Amino acid sequence: MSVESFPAASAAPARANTTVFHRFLRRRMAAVGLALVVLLVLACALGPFLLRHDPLTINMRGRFLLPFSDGHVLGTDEMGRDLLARILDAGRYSLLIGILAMSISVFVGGFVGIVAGFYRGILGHGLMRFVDGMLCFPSIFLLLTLAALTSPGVVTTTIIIGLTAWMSVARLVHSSVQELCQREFIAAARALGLRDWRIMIGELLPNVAAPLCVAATLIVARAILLESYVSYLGYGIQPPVASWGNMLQKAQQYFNSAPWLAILPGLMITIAVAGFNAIGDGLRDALNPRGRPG
Amino acid sequence: MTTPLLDVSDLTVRFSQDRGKVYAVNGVSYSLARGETLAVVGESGSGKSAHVLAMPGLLGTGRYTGAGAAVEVGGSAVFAGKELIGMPEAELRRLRGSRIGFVFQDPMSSLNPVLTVGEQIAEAITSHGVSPRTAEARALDLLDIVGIPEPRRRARHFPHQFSGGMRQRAMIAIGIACEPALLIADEPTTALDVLVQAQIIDLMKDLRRQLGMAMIWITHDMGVVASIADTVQVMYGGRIMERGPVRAVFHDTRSAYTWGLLNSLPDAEMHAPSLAGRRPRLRQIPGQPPDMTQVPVGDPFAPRNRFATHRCLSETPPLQQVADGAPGHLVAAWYDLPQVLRAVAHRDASPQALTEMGT
Amino acid sequence: MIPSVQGNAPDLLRVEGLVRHYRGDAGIFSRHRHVVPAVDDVSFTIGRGETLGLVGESGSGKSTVGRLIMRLDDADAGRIVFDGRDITDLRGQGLIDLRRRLQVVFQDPYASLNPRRRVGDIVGAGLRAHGVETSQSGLRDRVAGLFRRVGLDPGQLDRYPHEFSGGQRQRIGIARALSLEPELIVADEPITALDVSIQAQIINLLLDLQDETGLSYLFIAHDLGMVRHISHRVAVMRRGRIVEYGPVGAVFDDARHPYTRALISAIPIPDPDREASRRQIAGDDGEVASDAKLREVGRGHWVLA
Amino acid sequence: MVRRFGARLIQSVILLWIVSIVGFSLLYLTPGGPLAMFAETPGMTQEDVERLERQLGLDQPAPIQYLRWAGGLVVGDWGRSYRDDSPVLEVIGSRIGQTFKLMLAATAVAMSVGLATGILGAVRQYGRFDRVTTILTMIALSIPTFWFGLLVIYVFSQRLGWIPPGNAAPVGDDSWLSALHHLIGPALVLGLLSTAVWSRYMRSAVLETLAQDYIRTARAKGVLRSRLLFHHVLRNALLPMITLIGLELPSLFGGALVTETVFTWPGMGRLFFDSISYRDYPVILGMLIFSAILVISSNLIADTLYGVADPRLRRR
Repeated sequence: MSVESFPAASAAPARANTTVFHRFLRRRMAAVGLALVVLLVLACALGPFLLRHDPLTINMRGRFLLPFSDGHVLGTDEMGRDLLARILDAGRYSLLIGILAMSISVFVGGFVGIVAGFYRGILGHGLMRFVDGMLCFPSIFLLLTLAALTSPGVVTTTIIIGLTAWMSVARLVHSSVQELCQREFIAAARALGLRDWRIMIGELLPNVAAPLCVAATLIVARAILLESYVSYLGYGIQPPVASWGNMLQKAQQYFNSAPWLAILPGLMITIAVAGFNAIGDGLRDALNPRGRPG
Repeated sequence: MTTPLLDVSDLTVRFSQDRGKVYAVNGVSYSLARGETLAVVGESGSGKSAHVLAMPGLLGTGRYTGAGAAVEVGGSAVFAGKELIGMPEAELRRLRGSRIGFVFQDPMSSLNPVLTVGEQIAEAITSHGVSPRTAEARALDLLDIVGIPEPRRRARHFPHQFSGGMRQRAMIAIGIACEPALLIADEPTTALDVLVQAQIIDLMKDLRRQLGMAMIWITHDMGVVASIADTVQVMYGGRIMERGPVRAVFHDTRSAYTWGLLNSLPDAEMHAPSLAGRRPRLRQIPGQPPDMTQVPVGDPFAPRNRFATHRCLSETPPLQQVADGAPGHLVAAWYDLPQVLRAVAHRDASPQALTEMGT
Repeated sequence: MIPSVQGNAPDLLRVEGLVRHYRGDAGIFSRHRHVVPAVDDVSFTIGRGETLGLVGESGSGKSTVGRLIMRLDDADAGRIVFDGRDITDLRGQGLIDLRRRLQVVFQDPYASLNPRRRVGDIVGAGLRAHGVETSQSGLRDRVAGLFRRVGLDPGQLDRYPHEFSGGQRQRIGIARALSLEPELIVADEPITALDVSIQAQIINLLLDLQDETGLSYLFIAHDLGMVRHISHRVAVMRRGRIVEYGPVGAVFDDARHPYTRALISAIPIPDPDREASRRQIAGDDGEVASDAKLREVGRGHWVLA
Repeated sequence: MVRRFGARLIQSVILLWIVSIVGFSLLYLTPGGPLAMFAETPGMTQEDVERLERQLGLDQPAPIQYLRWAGGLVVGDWGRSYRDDSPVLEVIGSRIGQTFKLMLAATAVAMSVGLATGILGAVRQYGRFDRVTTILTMIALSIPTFWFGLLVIYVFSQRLGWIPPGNAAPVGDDSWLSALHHLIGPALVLGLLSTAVWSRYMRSAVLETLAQDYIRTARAKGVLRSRLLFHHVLRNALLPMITLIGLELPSLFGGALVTETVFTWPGMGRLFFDSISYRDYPVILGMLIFSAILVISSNLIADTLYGVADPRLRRR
């Protein structure tokens, strides 16, 4: 039989020289976002070990110190606590809650999306109608109602945020699974006699991993925002545990006399959220390279 | 000899993209006379579309293109005495649609879904300084010319209300709206079924005769080439492999690639259906299409050509007049195909040996 | 009455009165409207080691027939009998077992391979799922063997589909179909998406495999030249119905249905001289009468009238 | 067209039904239940609580309670507030006007600025304007609305004194000028996020349209650049924007809630906070359902408009 020459076969289009990561780093905003997030995570994780000040030490004689005074780089708050130490400590909770809430969302949303996309009958329709229904409520309404009616704390806040943010993931995964199921490789898998769970895990999951990663980073950003808001209103993280949101709650009162107390935590939220948003955007662009010559 | 309508010399096209450079067209030179129909044949990635669309600036050099790939076009293309490469967009715009018309492959995606067909045809005319009223009347005439019944009613319809064949007729009406000197048709029948394809080919032949326009018809189908072309130009790896009058290229083939293409097609005569016994095989071209991201070296077809010499692999053959061939019959090859084929036939003494040209 | 040629040998596949209708609107929940061709009263047989070519234009329903036989879609009426067993309503384990004997090769070599899996895993997926080969090394050997059979380098098992060209991908698709050693392969436009110079390679490969193993093909295509080359018998479909059906020679050289004749006459011939003398027959646009039946006009040659 | 609308109407009704079940069970399942508030009130005996439970029908099984409540929902009886016993619909009705005013003003800002920047950014993709707007929209999407509101109040009200620090209007002053003056701050704060969303959507819609084959056809016809942009690109790119109005509504509504708390705006947001701190279940539930109805109906309207605007859907 006719066997083609192998040298020619191995000369097939090679495009391994640029990976997704390379394309990602080429987007300047994405690279900056990644740098910001890495920096922030490192600072929050390691900072408290390196700082001289403890975030909880109260010093009533050193209240409302301006930044760069008396060894307090960012000044002190209304109880004389070092603001930098507090911000980094609060960042641990804010970032952790963001990431954990995202994990819940991605798991629930991914599961519902894949199942609903694969089984298009009553099950799929029913699940997606439920998702649509949940999405009709403004998420802040839902979140605050749940937060107000349960006992506040780190765990509940995380779970509640996770459970009110999964619907968008489900919708995204659902539409991408539906599109994948139109493609012939899924028909091929069925024709081979693969069982449903094998198709969902082995064939579909690897293909929705990319959009799922994008969604995950964007949801971390949203979770951080939501947490800050709920805590700001007093329904989220409770003192003495600090989060960027509940730091703002107190600082609001001293806006006129000590504006840095309100400005700095808000800035941290903005930076963290922008960082994750930029990573998400960059990933999306890097994973869908457009502009192939026709 | 009169001046040609289009004179292309050493045209190159490169795409820069995330994955690196694509060497799409690598030095293409030819000329096209007024009223001549040139068929450009090749496979995907041969540069057949890229080189033609690059000349009038439809390959991403303009501002409103949205193409992610950056395009570099080099060389020269003189159309009716004017150099197209490097011409300002405003001037190119005046040429496009008036002196150079276009028909594209997929009439569904090539027509604007939210504008009526009549509007889209009239627009081709108003864009070149004709009043809307005159243009509308002309649009109705054009619909009639391209064989769309009830032009007045159909002009008010949107593209999705047309069938595939009708849409391509509307596309042709746009292409010929200003009676261009050159019509560029980029695979105009590839997306169509064979019966509709036959109708569209007939229509284009009629129009060519009526309007006396030159045509560049890009295709991958040798059958379509045989039915419409005066001149054929076979492209591979961004280069012209062979070029000449249609009969010369089909009956006195000089490029191993052209020869391979023609012989890989099934032939009604070689078939004898039966369940028993070995059925004849097609004469396949071995190997895979070239990788266009590599800097081109030598004859691009050499890796798949069993007649290739060492020279073919390292040195690019120029496109030259075939010594004993018809006037205008050019080939880019270091080997002499008829002689090689004779030698092979003599050695193997049976044409069956040619079945698997590459083994 | 089901048309059949090989009267003596039992048919491997027998399709009787297959019907599939798609609603214009896929239910009140869907925003998408599907205008999908219907299949209307389609019957044919395929013998062992035989190739039946199924030709028609886009929208004729030919690909739907392939999906119905593959049981990737359910028929509204009619019967599909495979090796004497009615598989029309087969479900569960029975359907999974059937997959070993009935395989498919798809049109688009880019969409038919999972872009996130290594080609070796793609080809070995069926073997693993059916427990044919459980050991890792045994599986690898078998997949390597399959690669060699379809003309691929077994050293490339660990690559991803995007590292291959269109023709090579189609070979991978064929290797996957062969992996379970099926008796029938439904080839749904397997060469349509390929370059001309690659099409012949794939056709030759399919012919080689048929000679080696005696498998049967349902070869679905719109390229009449290729169908004529590869098929023993041909069925011509139009608007969901078979209008002509019979041995290749009879259908192509002695076409009786006006649609078949128009179709054959419309193909451009790759030869300027013969092309110049080709006479085109106008196609009929008449509706197919709903009570029209296939009638035998020659030995095994049937025409809708 | 009519069929499409009918189908969408049925879908919306089904969605509403799901929404009512979700909303009801959400509140029903929360720990403590509706009476937790009363149980904590000093002076309330166990008997009092039980009597109240019977009075409000809370001793019935959940499905019965749901059916009663849902039945009332359909006929316009949304229950009574625990606080002052006034009908829920009336309570909501008294506040919704202010919230609508705020949302409308913010949307006007968002659409005009967002669409314009989106179009300009796309037309000159990767140009200086595009780079700057891309960064600005990214920041706008990332700023916590309430914090931005605080900053605006601090800078423009307390430092510069340009705008009032809050509220819709001072008591006794109902001139439209004063109302407008009070609206500027909250409308800008609320509009910022939507502006970014509109800008990004518009940009990507224009970019996608620019990559279409029919744009190449238009260029091949020699169409003037201005006509190409307005006639071909925008006509197509603006179509999907219609549905964005409906899609953006939930986040706009939520944003309004946040903005209102910062600017002490007397709208739904304040009502909501008062209600959750008082555990005023009928009002909370009423507001959840009300917002969902708003979202569903605006999606229905947007979808219908889309069907009218897109010729591919108009006929058939």
